[in-house]
Parts: sequence; C-alpha cells; structure tokens
Amino acid sequence: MANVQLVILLTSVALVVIGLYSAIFIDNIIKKIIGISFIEEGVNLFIVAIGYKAGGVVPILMPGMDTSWFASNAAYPLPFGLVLTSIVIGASTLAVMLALVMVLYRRYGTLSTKVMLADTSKKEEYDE
Amino acid sequence: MSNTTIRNLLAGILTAIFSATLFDAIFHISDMIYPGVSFIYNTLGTQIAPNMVTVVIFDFRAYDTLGESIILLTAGLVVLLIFGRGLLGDKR
Amino acid sequence: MLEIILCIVIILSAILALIQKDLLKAAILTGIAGASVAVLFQVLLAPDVALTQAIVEGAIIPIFIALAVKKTQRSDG
Amino acid sequence: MNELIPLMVIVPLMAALLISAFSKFNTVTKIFAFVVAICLPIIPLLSNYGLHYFGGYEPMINDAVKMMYHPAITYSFTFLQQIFIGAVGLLTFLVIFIYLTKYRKVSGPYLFLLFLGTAAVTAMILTDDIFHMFVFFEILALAQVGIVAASSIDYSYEMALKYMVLGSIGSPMMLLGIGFLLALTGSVNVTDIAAAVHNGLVDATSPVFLLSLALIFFGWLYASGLPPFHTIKSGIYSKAEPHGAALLQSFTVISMISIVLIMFRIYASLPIFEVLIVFFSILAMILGVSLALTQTDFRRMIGFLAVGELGFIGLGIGLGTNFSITAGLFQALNEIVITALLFIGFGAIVNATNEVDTRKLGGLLAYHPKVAIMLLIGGLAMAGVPPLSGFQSKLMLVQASLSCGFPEISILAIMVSIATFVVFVKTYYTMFLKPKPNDLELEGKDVPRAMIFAMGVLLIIVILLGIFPDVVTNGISNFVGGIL
Repeated sequence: MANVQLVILLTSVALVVIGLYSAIFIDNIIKKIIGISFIEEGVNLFIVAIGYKAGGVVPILMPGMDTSWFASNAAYPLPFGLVLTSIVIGASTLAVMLALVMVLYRRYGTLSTKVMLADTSKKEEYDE
Repeated sequence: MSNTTIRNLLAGILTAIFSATLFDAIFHISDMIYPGVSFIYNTLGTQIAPNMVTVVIFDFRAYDTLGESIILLTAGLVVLLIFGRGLLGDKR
Repeated sequence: MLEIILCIVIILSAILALIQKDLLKAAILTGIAGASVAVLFQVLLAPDVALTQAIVEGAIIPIFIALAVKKTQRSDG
Repeated sequence: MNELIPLMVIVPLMAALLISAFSKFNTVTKIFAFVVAICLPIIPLLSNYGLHYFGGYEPMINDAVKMMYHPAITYSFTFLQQIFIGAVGLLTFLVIFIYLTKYRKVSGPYLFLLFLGTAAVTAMILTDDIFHMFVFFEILALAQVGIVAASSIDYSYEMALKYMVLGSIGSPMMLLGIGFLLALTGSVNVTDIAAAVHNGLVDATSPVFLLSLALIFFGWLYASGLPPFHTIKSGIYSKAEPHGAALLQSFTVISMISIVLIMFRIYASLPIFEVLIVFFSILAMILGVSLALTQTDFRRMIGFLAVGELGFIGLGIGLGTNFSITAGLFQALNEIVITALLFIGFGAIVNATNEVDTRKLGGLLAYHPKVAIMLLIGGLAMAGVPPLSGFQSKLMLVQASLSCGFPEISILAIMVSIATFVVFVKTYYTMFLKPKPNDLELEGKDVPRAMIFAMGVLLIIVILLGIFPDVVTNGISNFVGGIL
C-alpha cells in the first residue's frame, strides 16, 4: 500500500506545475485563467495534505469519544481552517479576472493574450 | 521574433528547474511535518465546540474569516465596477 | 486505491482541460478536477473543506468560466 | 489605550462598508468619509504600544517541547507601526479630501476601495501572523485592481488584467511558501516560527526551508514591484487617477516593508537571504532609473523612479545591520511622503492641461508657480539634496554600506541618486522651463485648491523630517534592535 499522503502531495505539486506551465506559455486568456485556478487548487490540496494524519480520525468530537484519545488521534485542524479561507479567495480573484476578460473581449474581439495584453506604450504609439 | 523565442526558452528552463526543486522538496517534507500549534487546538478546542475546524475558523482565527468575507464583497463590487457601475464621477 | 485513481483522474482532466480546443469542455473538465479534489479532501479527513471545495471549485468556478465563454467565444485553443 | 489597536483596521473597514451601502445619499456620504478620514491618522497617535490577542487567547506554553505558542492572531503595535500607520492614514485623508472636492457626485465603490486598501495595509503591518498577512495582501491586490479599473483612463482595464494575472501567480506561490513553513513548524505565527528556527527545531539548511524562502521571496517581489515586476507596477501607477496613484505607491511601500520584516525575522540566519535582497534591490535601482530616463509619459516616469527608490529600502534591509535597517525603514517613510507629493503635483498638471506627454508641454512655470516650486522641492528631496528628508536617509544608507565594507554599493547608490536627479531635472525642464508650445492651451485652467493644500502638508513633513531626522530614526532604531 502506497503512502497516501505522499501520493497526494505529489499530485498537488503536479497540479501547481501544470497550472504554472499553462499560465506562462498558453496564449488563450481563458485557458491561462483555468491554469491559475489549477495552481490555487494545487496549493490548497498541498496545505490540506499537511493536516492529514495517517490512521487518524476526522477532527470532530463524536459523542462518547475520550478527549485525550481524540487529541492524540485527530487530524490537524489549523491547515483545514486556512484552506477554507483560501478557497474563497481563489474563487473571488478568478471572478474578477473573468469579468475583466469579458469586458476586454468586447473591445478586441479575440482571446489572444498577445493582442489583448500587448505592451500598452507600443499600443499608444500605434494609435497615433 | 527571436526575442520572444529566447524569452520562452528561458521561462521554460526556469519552470523546469522550479518544478524539479518542488518535487524534490515534496519527497523530503512528508517525514518532516510537525503538528505544532494544531495539537493544542485539538486539546483546547474540545472544551469549546465539537468540530475543531469550526473552532479554528470561527474562534481562534475568526479575524481571517472576516477578511475572507470582505474579499467576497470586494470581488462583487469590483466586478460591478468593471461592468461600469460607479466609475469615477463626472467623466462618464 | 481510491486516492490513486482520483489523483490520476485529477491530473488527466487538468491536462485535457488545457489541450482542449473547445473552451466549454475545458470548463467542464475543470469542474471534474475540482470535484475530484473535493473527494480527496474527504479522504484526507477534512469533510468541511471538502464540502466548500465541492461547491466552489466543482460548481461555481466552472459556471463562471462557462459564462465567460458564452459571452466571448467558444473555440480556439 | 490598547483597545484602539484593532480599531485601526476596523474603522476604515466599517467606513468602507457603510459608504458602499449608503452611497446614494451624496452629502451624507461625503461628510461621513471626511470625518472617518480625519480619524485615520489620529487613532495611531492616541493608542498605546503593546500586543493585542484576538479572542483574548494569550500565548501558552506547550509542555512537550517547552516552547511558547500563540493560538490566536496577534497584533503588535510599536513605534514603527505607529509612524507608518500614521503616515498612510494622513495620506489617505489627503487623497480622500482631494477626491471629495474634485467630483461633485462621489462614487461609493471607489471610496470603498480607497478605505479598504488603507485597512489592508494597516493590518499587514500590524499583524504578527503570516497567513493573516496573506489574506489582507489579497484584499489589497483586489483593491488596487479596483482603483485602477475605476479610473477610466485608456488601457486601464488591460493593465488591471495584467496585474491580476501576475498576482494570481505570485500570491499562490507565497501561500505555498507559507504552507511549507506551516508543515515544518506547525504554526503560522511569525514569533513562533522564528523561535522554532532559532531553537534548532527546524533544520535551517534543509532544501525545504530554502524553497519556502524562495517562494515567499517571489511573492514579495510581486508585492513590492521589484524586478521582474517593475514594469507592471509603474504601469498601474500611470493608469490610476493621480491621487489614487499617490495612495497606491504607499500601499506598495508598506506591503513591501511588512513582508520583508517578516521574512527577516524568520530567515535572517540564512546568508543567502541578504544576498538575494541586495541583488534584487540593486537591479531595481539600476532598472528603475534607466527606464525612467526613456519615458515620455511623466506619470510613468515617476512610477519608475518610485521603483528605483524601493531599491534603496531593500538595500538598507539587505545589509542587515541595525544602522542600515534603520536607514532603509526611514527611507521607506520618506519615499511614501515624497512620491505621494510628486504624484499629486504631477496630477495637478494633468488636471490643468489634460496632457501627459512631456514633449507636448512647456512653460508651465508662469501659469502654475506654486505647483512648480513644490514639485521642484519634492524632486530634489527624492534625489537626495540637503537639507531635505531624502538626503538624510540616503546619507545614512551610504554610511551604512561603507561601514559594512561595501564601498562599491555606496558608490552605486550615489550614482543612482545623481541619475535620479538628472531624470527629474530633465523632465522638470521640459515641462516648466522650456518655452510653451504654440498649440498648448493654458488660459483659464486652474489647479484645485485641495491639491495645493495636500502638497503643502506633505512638503512640511519632508522639510521637518529633513531637519529633525532623530525624531523618527531613534524610535526605528529601538524597534530594529528588538528584532535583530
């Protein structure tokens, strides 16, 4: 049986790398944003995997559980709490980016980053 | 054109080095994890509420949760702003 | 065994989403990856986080992306 | 009155929420925003120094390893926090005053974003908790994007999207670094992490610890706009309204020093940390000044000069002695004030002429003498001419680098100062002294009084800090002695 935590940590880093690759090299802006969402997902998965405890229990005190047994066997709750916050942060930034893309599409009629986000100083000279 | 090719190549090499480092670090980290303050939460939190995660996000770190809700609100407002509501004053 | 299958599903759907020509399909694949990550959170003993993740990354973000795709253009990779 | 510490964040936050909810009532909103803005610099002056534990959870001893742990978020308020929060509060007041007098009808969301940015940087510099800092860092990023997008200047949306995409790569990287630190030490409190590192609980030479440094450092580079992010940072300054840009650069400076102080407390034992900071700072100084030389848009020029000045701050912190860090932090304070002065002054010119290209301007001295003189003093202060405040901090930096045994760095710093002076004087000459081009209409256009007032206030601070630097440096030096 493979080490669950190690497998999941590797998956999370793979997600980060895939997302980073797409955010740097793919030209289509919506795919860039999808890649960014993968980076965020990977980081969240990484932090949750830190909180995992092999052979542990969910950090919820069920009726009838002994508190000292619970304290030494439950998974670590701090990373879980942090991730709950960071999921919402990721979704919010994503929504703002998509809104900007929708408005800019009306102006340029394309999703290509090279056209949409070209160096603005060059663009101004071109307009003149 | 060659300028962008060089830049892409450089970015590719940097990304490759970075991912290799990241994977290398992961192999080390799985036996270096230290519970630290989380263990205290599991000890203390049982006196407050049965679910430790809610104890963390609504008691010990409630201020983060306030920040989270502010972010949600800000994102909503900024999206409305981008679609043209409340742009700066007289210019429109 | 479940977690290994899920990991493979996540990575495959992430890669497929990025090489897809149809952006709507890419959005759906993003949702699949997000939902699988939610199941992984359940495996990692974090049911609260799994619930949030399933709603946010599994449903809301794909809907946002699909909305953006509908307002812009569907094809082009 | 230690209870006032959380109020420094809560007051602007609540003001932001109330204003956005009741922005229909124009006059009430204006009065309310003005009153809250006046309170912002006053609260830190009234508050006592000390620590604030949220939820009343005092630090406790862990029996297993006999070490202190902070279970809840902690705010620490010392002289350093007081002076920076006071400075950004004063600047927010001036900016909101300019904004309220400039437009007859106020925009609720824009005021919301201005207050929110202030609240976010205040929380960032107060907090002793690295994840809490990350949350407010994200709020700050969104607020900056909103301020840029609201300005309705050409290409502001493109710049906002660019900034957002880079930010969404930079800030998850920082979160990943925080995750590594959390895995190694089991805590997100900076004091706990630093104690764990110094007590040998964490192997400081392990690659994981180094990687966490690299990731947080990357996030810091993005937050402070050092290379490779210098073009985007100066870009967002030029795409915001001038008074907004004055506030945005203060946000940048404060997020920069709050992150770098946290990094310093955790990683100071690693020699590579200081080398990295000094390297990127020198790069920022050289790139900032040389790119500023080629600009024709004067807002962009000031943006690049501001990036170059950030390099001086990083240099002071990277050298790592008590004197040099004091110099760097003093330079940060000066930069907030001086760059705000320059942005507001050049904003007044934009207001009066509707033109941002230096080649199409000229002969403004006869039409706007007050603005011209104040801008000249501000530019001289930025370049480091005695007896203004920029001179004092740059002198301290040069002395610090000499006493650390790096005469090359001090020579470089002097050369960059001279180059800053040249760039500024060149732009100033073409805008104010050169004969007026024929097609430039200047008659009957006036500079708003609020802008003159704001520049006057900032100018007084510049001159006072230049004559009496000890008022600030002694307190900062005490603070630095505490973290070394």
